[in-house]
Amino acid sequence: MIFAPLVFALLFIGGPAFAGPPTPPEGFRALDTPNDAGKSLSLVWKASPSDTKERSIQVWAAASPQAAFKKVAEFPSNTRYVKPGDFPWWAQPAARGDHYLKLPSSQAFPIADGTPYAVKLLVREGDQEAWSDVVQATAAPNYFNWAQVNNLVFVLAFTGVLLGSIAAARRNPHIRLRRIAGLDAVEEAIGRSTEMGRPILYLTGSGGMDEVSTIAATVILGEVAKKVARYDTTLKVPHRDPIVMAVCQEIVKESYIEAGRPDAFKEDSNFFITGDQFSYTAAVDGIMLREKPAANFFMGSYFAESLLLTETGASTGAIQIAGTDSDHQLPFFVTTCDYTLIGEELYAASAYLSREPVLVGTLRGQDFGKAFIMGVLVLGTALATVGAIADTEVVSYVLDLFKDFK
Amino acid sequence: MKAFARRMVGIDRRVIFLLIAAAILLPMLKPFGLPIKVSPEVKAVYDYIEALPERSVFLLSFDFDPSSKPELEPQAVALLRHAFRKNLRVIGMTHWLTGTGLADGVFSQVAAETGRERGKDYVFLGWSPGGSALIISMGQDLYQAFPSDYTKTPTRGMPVLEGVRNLRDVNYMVSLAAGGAGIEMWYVFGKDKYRFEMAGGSTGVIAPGLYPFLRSGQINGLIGGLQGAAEYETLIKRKGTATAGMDAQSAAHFVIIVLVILCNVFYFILRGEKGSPR
Amino acid sequence: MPEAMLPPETILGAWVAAGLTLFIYSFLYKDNPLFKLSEHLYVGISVGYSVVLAWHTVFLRLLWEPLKKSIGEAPASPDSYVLLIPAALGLFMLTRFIPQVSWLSRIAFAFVVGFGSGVAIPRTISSYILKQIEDTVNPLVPAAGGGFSAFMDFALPQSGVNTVILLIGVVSVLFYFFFSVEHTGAGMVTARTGIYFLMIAFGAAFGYTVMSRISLLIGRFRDLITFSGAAYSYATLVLLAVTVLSLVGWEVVVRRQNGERTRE
Amino acid sequence: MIFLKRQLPLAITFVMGVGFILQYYIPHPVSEDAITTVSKWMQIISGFALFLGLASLFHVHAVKIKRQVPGWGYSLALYVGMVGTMVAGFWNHGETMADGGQTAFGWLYDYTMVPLQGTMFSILAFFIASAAYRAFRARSREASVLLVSAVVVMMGRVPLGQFLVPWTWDVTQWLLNVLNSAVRRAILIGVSMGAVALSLKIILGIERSYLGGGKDQ
Repeated sequence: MIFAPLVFALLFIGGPAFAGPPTPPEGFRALDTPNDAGKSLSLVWKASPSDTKERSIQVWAAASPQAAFKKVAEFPSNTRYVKPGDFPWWAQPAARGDHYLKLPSSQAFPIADGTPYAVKLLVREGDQEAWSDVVQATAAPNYFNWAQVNNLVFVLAFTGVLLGSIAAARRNPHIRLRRIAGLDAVEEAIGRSTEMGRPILYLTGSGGMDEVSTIAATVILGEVAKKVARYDTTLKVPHRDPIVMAVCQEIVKESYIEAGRPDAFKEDSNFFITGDQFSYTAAVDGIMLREKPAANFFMGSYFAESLLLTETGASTGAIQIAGTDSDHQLPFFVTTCDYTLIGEELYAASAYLSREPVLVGTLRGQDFGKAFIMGVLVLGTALATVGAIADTEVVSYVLDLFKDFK
Repeated sequence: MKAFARRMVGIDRRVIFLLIAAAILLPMLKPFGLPIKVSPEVKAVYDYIEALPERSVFLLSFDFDPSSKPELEPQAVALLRHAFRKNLRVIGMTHWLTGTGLADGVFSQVAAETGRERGKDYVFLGWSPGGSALIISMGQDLYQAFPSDYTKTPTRGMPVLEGVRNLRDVNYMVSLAAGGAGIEMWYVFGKDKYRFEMAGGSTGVIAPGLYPFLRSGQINGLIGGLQGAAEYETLIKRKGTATAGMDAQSAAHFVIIVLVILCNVFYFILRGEKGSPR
Repeated sequence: MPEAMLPPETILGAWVAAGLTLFIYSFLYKDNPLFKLSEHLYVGISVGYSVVLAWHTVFLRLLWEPLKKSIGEAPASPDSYVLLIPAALGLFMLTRFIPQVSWLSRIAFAFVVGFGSGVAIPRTISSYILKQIEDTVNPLVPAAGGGFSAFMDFALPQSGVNTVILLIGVVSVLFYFFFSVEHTGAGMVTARTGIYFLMIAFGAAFGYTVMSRISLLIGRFRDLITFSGAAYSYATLVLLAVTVLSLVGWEVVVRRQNGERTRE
Repeated sequence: MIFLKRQLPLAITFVMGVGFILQYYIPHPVSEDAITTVSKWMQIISGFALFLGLASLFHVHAVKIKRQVPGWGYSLALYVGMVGTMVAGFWNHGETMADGGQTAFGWLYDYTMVPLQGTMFSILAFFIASAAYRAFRARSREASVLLVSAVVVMMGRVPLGQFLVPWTWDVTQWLLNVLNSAVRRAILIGVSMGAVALSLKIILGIERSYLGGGKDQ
């Protein structure tokens, strides 16, 4: 690895001056392709200053050194180098700048796991040629892909951070979180509905309970329901998913109990309309036009129905508060609603309002993650720039850690 | 002045609906044919297909349904015309149940017009559930994921699929997507692991969200909306429905731009007033 | 008529399609029975279509036929019956609606959600986090050289100046979504930058979406124009008249009813 | 019983989750086979899941018809559409084309489903215009930025705009490739982290609302 720059240097010093007759490639070896499912071999050999477009390399393979060899590949000798970015430094089958060829099993030359195969190279220019030694290797499936170990480290590290911050939040759920602009409006909207004696409409979006945005929407619904119970206003929650409805029913009921108004809870404040996008939208639009809710909440994930809902809502003069991570619909919410929680603000709002340790902890964990990524982006760019100016590969020891390898 | 502005701000939205309908209808009845400029992201898809050798395997996934037909069908038709002209082997499929009939129709129509045969030059596999699980399944063994094609012909032994075992044997793939189950899923569960080159065609709604993937090379090209389809039609030098629609598109955009400007003019007139509209 | 006569089912189809399209557009006037009728028909038909295709694809092609084949070939081998596991899990899912045994559906959900979560985690990190970091971290000096003018090339997405803008954008928007610190001082400047970036992107998305929606309308109008031709016996024009008249009739009836109610 | 209802689902989620996280890093054929088999199972299970939504729809409208609530006639129309399509579909064995001609099922698809779905979405074109007129105001600096960027893209993406104001084309390309990419990327990173966190919580049994509410949880 350390002599990788050296090889490059040699390449440049060399040039066409060396163009003699073909010589066998140096350092030629065959090995099982690392980090794969088997049935493939890898060939490695040193770069030579005399590699040119005119000089070609042929790969010959056989089931054993004695058996008849078969030509399986041919290419110009100045191709198939290991380039930066091909392999991470911790799992390189060959040094950067060396030649590397993956020989997969094919119909022309099938490779089975567990049996040794013999391979040799032929270097050829015009009618002159030179053979390499015969090398042998056995293909085998691997149990771990080392090139992706950084990915696994991220999973483990993030799990640790997440569990740590949830535990911290359990001890102290009142960690400082920044103010979120749209949230003050929630109280205002509920107050206004009470004054006007009109209901509040709350939608939880189109997603199922396995989406972050839906979970956040149900948590916020719980907080809204508490306030609604205290103010004694009507709450209407039309649903698209029976499971989400079942969850919301529980949540609203608990909120009423917590607010000390179990008597005011109505089972039918949560009701199912249909799973179909546009039937649902038309039905909700109908509710908006007939009952003229004073406040409309749109939380969760949305698709094309967003604008149909918010435009109708705006025409009835309701205060509209939206929160979604569906980035493709955000422009419409931002333009047609009074307040919009953008992307992760929705998750944050659910933690902020409920102070549920799991949610607060998760938010904190994600913040750590983001801070880390911001650091990587800024420092990484600085390092990459230094590397480019100083023309050194050393920076790749750090940068490779944050790359995606296969 | 202010009274007028107030009246205009509160105008019945049905007037606006009529304006839009007129802006689309008139140019469709009497087109003016403006030239179409080709963007690099569309050119990239064209160039890649152009460079593929004959009988390469091209997978086209129809990840949309009739609700996005006007935008994505012209893209599909243009891509298929190009692929058939280049004599590629085309595999079609869909992740969207309700788009199945539509996709099959497009295949039959373009194949008939270019004289390509089902089973020999192309196959339409139809729909199968599972989304990402389906892609993984196809990546391992195509014949397990789709034992038979849309016409219930067994897929094993079809001439068009000769030498194709799984997604690794696909040379190029394009996902025409209208949302969720589409380009990103194909990248994450397909290309990422089975290493084929891919591009995306999408509705205008999701196109902006795909630019980060374009930049990072996760997709090598992007055809966005009707404009993208029109660009592709320009590249293959065969005008179709997309090019024909662009005049109406232009007119409607201009009506909306004028509306936005008017809205702001009225807003500024009324701004100082008390109780001005929110 | 210069062109050949169209088959009767095509003409009928054109009438049905044009009628349903116009009925749905009547919603733009206001919510009305014609719209409701076609909207409910739409839901019914799409559900029916899904049922038919799901039956043929899932039950016949993926489940029934492979099971029949494997059991027919090796009735004694337990491997032949392995597909009964997903079939059972699928049935468990449907117990959701039978309160006594609805807990069985949890097992199916656990299976599906567990698989989904497990599969998604490493792939999300790879494609949406690492790959995105990789493409954002670029040297600010262009690799190919070219000096200051190459650095300032706005048209080239990978040029130095665009790398800097991209980096500022990503970092400031990420900072905006950072909740552990209050946005004051330098934080406020960064967060404000993030908001501006967000607004520009939303604007671009809005513009792009306008394009998308207008295209759909063009598609529908194209069909309506085709169906208004003589070959389709002027379906669109006739049905347009029918729709408008029905709406007028409906308005009159509704107004009269309302009038009676107020008098009572 | 409590174990079956409460612990077993959580145990299954944990085992499946951890197993398929690790699967990603294991290139061995055994691991590949595992994911192939289970993906195929998922295909089948998700086919059943489709019926979950249908069943609730069936139920809602059946109740409406039985009780003859106002507008029950529409529910009847829904049933007619559904049953008609199913009869045609099963009669034609799910084929839209047969013997080179269109089947009744194919006809229903082409002349009812396609126009209905397309029309539903195209209504949005009208709404987007009225939203633009009513809501696109330069109320604040942020709103003005949004407005200008939207107008530029609307111009730059159509031939007439490119013709009248040629620079909008280049600016649109730049906006999409650079500014828009930056924002999308940041949102993507943030939201992905949220998704990974949720998946981890689901696997570890911290988050269990996806199993549905109910007293026995």
